Amino acid sequence: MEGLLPELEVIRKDFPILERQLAGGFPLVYLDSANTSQKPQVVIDTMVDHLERHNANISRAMHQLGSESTEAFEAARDRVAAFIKAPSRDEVIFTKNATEALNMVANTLAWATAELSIGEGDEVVITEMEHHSNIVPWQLLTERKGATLRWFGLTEDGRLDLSNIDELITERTKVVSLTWVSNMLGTINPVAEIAARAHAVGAIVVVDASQAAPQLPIDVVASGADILVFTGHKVVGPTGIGVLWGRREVLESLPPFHGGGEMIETVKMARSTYAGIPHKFEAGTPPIIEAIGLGAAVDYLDHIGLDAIHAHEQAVTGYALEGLASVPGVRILGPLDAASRGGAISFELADVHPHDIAQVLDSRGIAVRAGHHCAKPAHARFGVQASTRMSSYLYTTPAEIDALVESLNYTRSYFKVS
Amino acid sequence: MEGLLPELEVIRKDFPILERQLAGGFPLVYLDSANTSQKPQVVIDTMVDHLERHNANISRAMHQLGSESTEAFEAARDRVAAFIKAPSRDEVIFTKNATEALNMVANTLAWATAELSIGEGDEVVITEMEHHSNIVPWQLLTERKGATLRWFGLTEDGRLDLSNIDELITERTKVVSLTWVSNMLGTINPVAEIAARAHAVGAIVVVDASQAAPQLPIDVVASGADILVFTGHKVVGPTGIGVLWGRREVLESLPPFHGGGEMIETVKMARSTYAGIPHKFEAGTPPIIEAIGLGAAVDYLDHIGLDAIHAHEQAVTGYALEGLASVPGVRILGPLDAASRGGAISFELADVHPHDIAQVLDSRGIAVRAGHHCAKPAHARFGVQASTRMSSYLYTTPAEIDALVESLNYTRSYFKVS
Amino acid sequence: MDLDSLYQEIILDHYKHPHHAGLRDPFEAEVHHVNPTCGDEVTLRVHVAGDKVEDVSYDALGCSISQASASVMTDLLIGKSVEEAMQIHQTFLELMQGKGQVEPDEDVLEDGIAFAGVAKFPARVKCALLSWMAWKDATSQSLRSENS
Amino acid sequence: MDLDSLYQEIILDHYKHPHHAGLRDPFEAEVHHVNPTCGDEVTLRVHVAGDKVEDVSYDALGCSISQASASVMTDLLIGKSVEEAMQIHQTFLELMQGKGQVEPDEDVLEDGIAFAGVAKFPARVKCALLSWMAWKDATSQSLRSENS
Ligand SMILES: Cc1ncc(COP(=O)(O)O)c(C=O)c1O
Ligand SMILES: Cc1ncc(COP(=O)(O)O)c(C=O)c1O
Repeated sequence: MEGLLPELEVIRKDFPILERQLAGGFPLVYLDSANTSQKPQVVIDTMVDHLERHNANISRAMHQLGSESTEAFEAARDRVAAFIKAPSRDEVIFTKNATEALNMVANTLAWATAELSIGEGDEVVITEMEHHSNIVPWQLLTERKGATLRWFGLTEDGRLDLSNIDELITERTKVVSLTWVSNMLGTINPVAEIAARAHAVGAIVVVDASQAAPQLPIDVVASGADILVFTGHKVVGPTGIGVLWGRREVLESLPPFHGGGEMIETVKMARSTYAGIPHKFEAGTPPIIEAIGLGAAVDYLDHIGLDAIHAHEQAVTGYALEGLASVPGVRILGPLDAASRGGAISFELADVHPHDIAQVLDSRGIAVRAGHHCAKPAHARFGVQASTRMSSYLYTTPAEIDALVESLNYTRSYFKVS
Repeated sequence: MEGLLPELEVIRKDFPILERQLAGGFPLVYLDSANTSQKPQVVIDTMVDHLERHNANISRAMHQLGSESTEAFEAARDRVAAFIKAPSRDEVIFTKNATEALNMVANTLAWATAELSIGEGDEVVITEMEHHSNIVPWQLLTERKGATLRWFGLTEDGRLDLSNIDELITERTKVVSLTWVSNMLGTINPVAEIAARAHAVGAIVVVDASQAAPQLPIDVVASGADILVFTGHKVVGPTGIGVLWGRREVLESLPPFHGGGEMIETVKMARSTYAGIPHKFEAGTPPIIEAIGLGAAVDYLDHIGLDAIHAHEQAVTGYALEGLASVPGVRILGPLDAASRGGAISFELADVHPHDIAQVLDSRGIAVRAGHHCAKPAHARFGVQASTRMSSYLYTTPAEIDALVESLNYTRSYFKVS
Repeated sequence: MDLDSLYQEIILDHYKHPHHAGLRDPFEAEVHHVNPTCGDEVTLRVHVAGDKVEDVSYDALGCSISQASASVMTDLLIGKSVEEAMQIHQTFLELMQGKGQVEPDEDVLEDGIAFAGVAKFPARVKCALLSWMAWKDATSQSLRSENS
Repeated sequence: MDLDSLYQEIILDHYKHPHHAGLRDPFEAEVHHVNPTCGDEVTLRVHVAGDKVEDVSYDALGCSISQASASVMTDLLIGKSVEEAMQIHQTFLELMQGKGQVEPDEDVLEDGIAFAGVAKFPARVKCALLSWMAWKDATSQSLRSENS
């Protein structure tokens, strides 16, 4: 099959969990990577080595372990900066996950003054295909500040409906926040194009790259984003770590987020002054081991090459779309051509509920997700309450897709669907 | 020496980093545990096992790995609940660290309504010995809401000056937030007593147990706290994880913190409803591996016993206080009797700057902290700009204290102090 | 993974042909419960007269387990005294939370014993309990409003 | 850890007997810089006349490295043209950021070459640079206000 990673079997050996046998002796077929990715040995080993030999708190510690820890942590920042082509390492802020990063933006905007302040008459624009983590923070912000939340609708085939963009993005718009790749529909959105429209009216653009970062080469400047976020555990890194990149001018005009150690310049009881970026936004002991693990993770991906990973994802996705279409009663939600989508495919199977599908698949070792995938509004848009989602990644083989398709047919017969 | 852990040599074997050789062939003498603690093998192994065999996202995943991951994560919540004697596991919320936990309280109070709302005329009371992470969030809150920040001063010997408690804690007081054990002075504060006074005027009490949790048996109810926080990396757990415990009624009356996946009941584009505690405060993919590591960490501590650990710390601290007193020119900041303090000892050495002390100690393998230890106001109170801090933990031996004392004498001669 | 122990014939029958489905009048309380993790929903009404569960009606969206559970529940509870119904609720709860170690009592649970297998699938226990929790909530509300 | 390469005699001399210490008039700009991680502080004033660094005066709180560095800096910069001073600043910066790989030029840095050893101690580089950064900041401010 064209586009597959040439060394696929070697790559699979990097992921210890892929050797896992599940109940009934079934080998693991992990098709839930949009939920969280598996971790290569090098990421695990890097974290263990740090814990066993170099562990210390950073910045503040002057001793040898402290220097080693600080250097490893800051080297991770350099690696992440390179991964997303950030113009400056200082623009890379470590967060807990993508959710915290998005909330950091919404929360600091709530207290921002001058240019960035948001109030009555101002509008925030999102889309109907956002993950809850890119909806709820904006609901909270607009509710609390008396501003208005608006959103792009979706077309029948699961793309953004841009037909009313002139009505949506106006001089009232202060923020446009949208996902680069949908975690439910798979759709890849034209972020640069929308960003240009937003910038024309003076709005800032927040891009949720949680599903893009694992799959597409990212160039933050070319993306048009003012702020771009992603989460570590979906890019073969650990949990507990996410990234917020922001243009220096935007980050410098936002007030601090959390107050505490490391984000200060000086503290008196009556008032404090704050450090420059990135530290201003990294209060407290950061996720040190996690950042170091993330550094190893993005290095791993860069080493294989995001172009090659993207090609692999497209090949597997194309093959899966074909395979799913061969199962009677399957309806795919989202674009049908692999070229314009990421590797998450949500679908319905007539007369079987997604939980029941997932359960039968699980009994055969196949891990998929069933439910609303934290995208209830997008499900509501298509009149479905829940769906089944398979999501591949760089370790996924065509044989695993075959197993999925075969098991979906088995599911139909198990539930006696005619 | 009385009070030392009987199996000290066995315990030290649990910590791989203690075998580390530093530059010049010196063995590591780690006296920076108040900054971050070292990790036993069992914590590291638990995390690795999860990453290599069970990794999956939680709650949302219906497959076997998902169930294993969810069970391990929720079991960690049970362990933490037992560790602090929480009346209900639902009252235990996982955060990124203590700093995030404290900011979560200050931030949700900023948007709270009814009883808990804070505005002009209201007061928040802290103390002059707080870590910056328990100062800056309250400065931000009171500034933003037009409320007033007040604080307890300190006595000459480094205790809270409670002489004006009646003036400080009044019917205007909405929140009293204080540290249980000072990270700089070592002082153990009478939290239950102060909590009783705060409750008498209807204020809520926030206890920063970041330095208490590693050293003292904790019973959240007996502590008198309404909210109590601590950080994972100081209790032999990983970075990237902290704990906020809150009384159910308080947590239920606070608005949600971050918006996103897992904290919702249902989401529509126009508005959302939220899940019950603890999920309401855990938006997004939580630090899964980190929570699981923390579970193993508190189990490890519980297995040794917090009473035994506390006795060990007191024995080592007493020995260290004596040893330090024997070095000419040493001035200890904080209480001088081991019984009323934790295991962090900050001191000055006449005519040598703390950085230079730390540097000489480091050249002999001894890791201490030099600077303001994120407690600038407490330093200012004692007229010092920086100090040197040694902090012991359950793996610290009297021989390590001897090495410190000897090296301080060497430092004096190196800098030709007469 | 013994699928058949989960998907007993009784369960699949109730799923395909649910009893007492639909929302009916009269009722004293109506609740809407959601399983936040998967999105399963149930709207449920109770009609309590004196001490008796006169009717339980519902509109459920969800998987076979959650739908069959609602159906079985209405069979069990309608016509019982509130006290008996609460007792049955408790027995079902214990079965579900028993991790597969609790022996179901057919005299009390009737078709409900088919859910014994569900207790071995932790991720599905919430599905089986959704409508039962909704019923308890609605019944408490109806009793509270009666007493006030 | 070669302590002696860090704590050269020259450094300890400047530490014990700092040159040009104290805050003096006249000055065009005063800045206060802090090393947030350790708390070292310096208040620094510059007096620039025409193109010349007429005076640099300071009040510094901090370790031997940071204090000695301020002392050495004033020796090097006072009396130079702003352009020359900036050039020296750049040379010192390169030495400090060179991780111990840069060979110091005694003709340019004079006593400053004693800091070559500091470059091998990443945690101490900030100490050595504190007053230099403050000087650059203050000088830029004075030039800006002159041009406006
Ligand atoms: C008393 C006290 N409070 C709060 C903190 C903050 O903990 P963290 O940096 O893990 O958020 C610390 C440690 O740094 C501390 O010692
Ligand atoms: C598009 C998108 N945005 C945001 C998130 C939230 O990521 P996290 O849960 O790691 O914060 C996810 C994944 O869950 C996602 O797929």
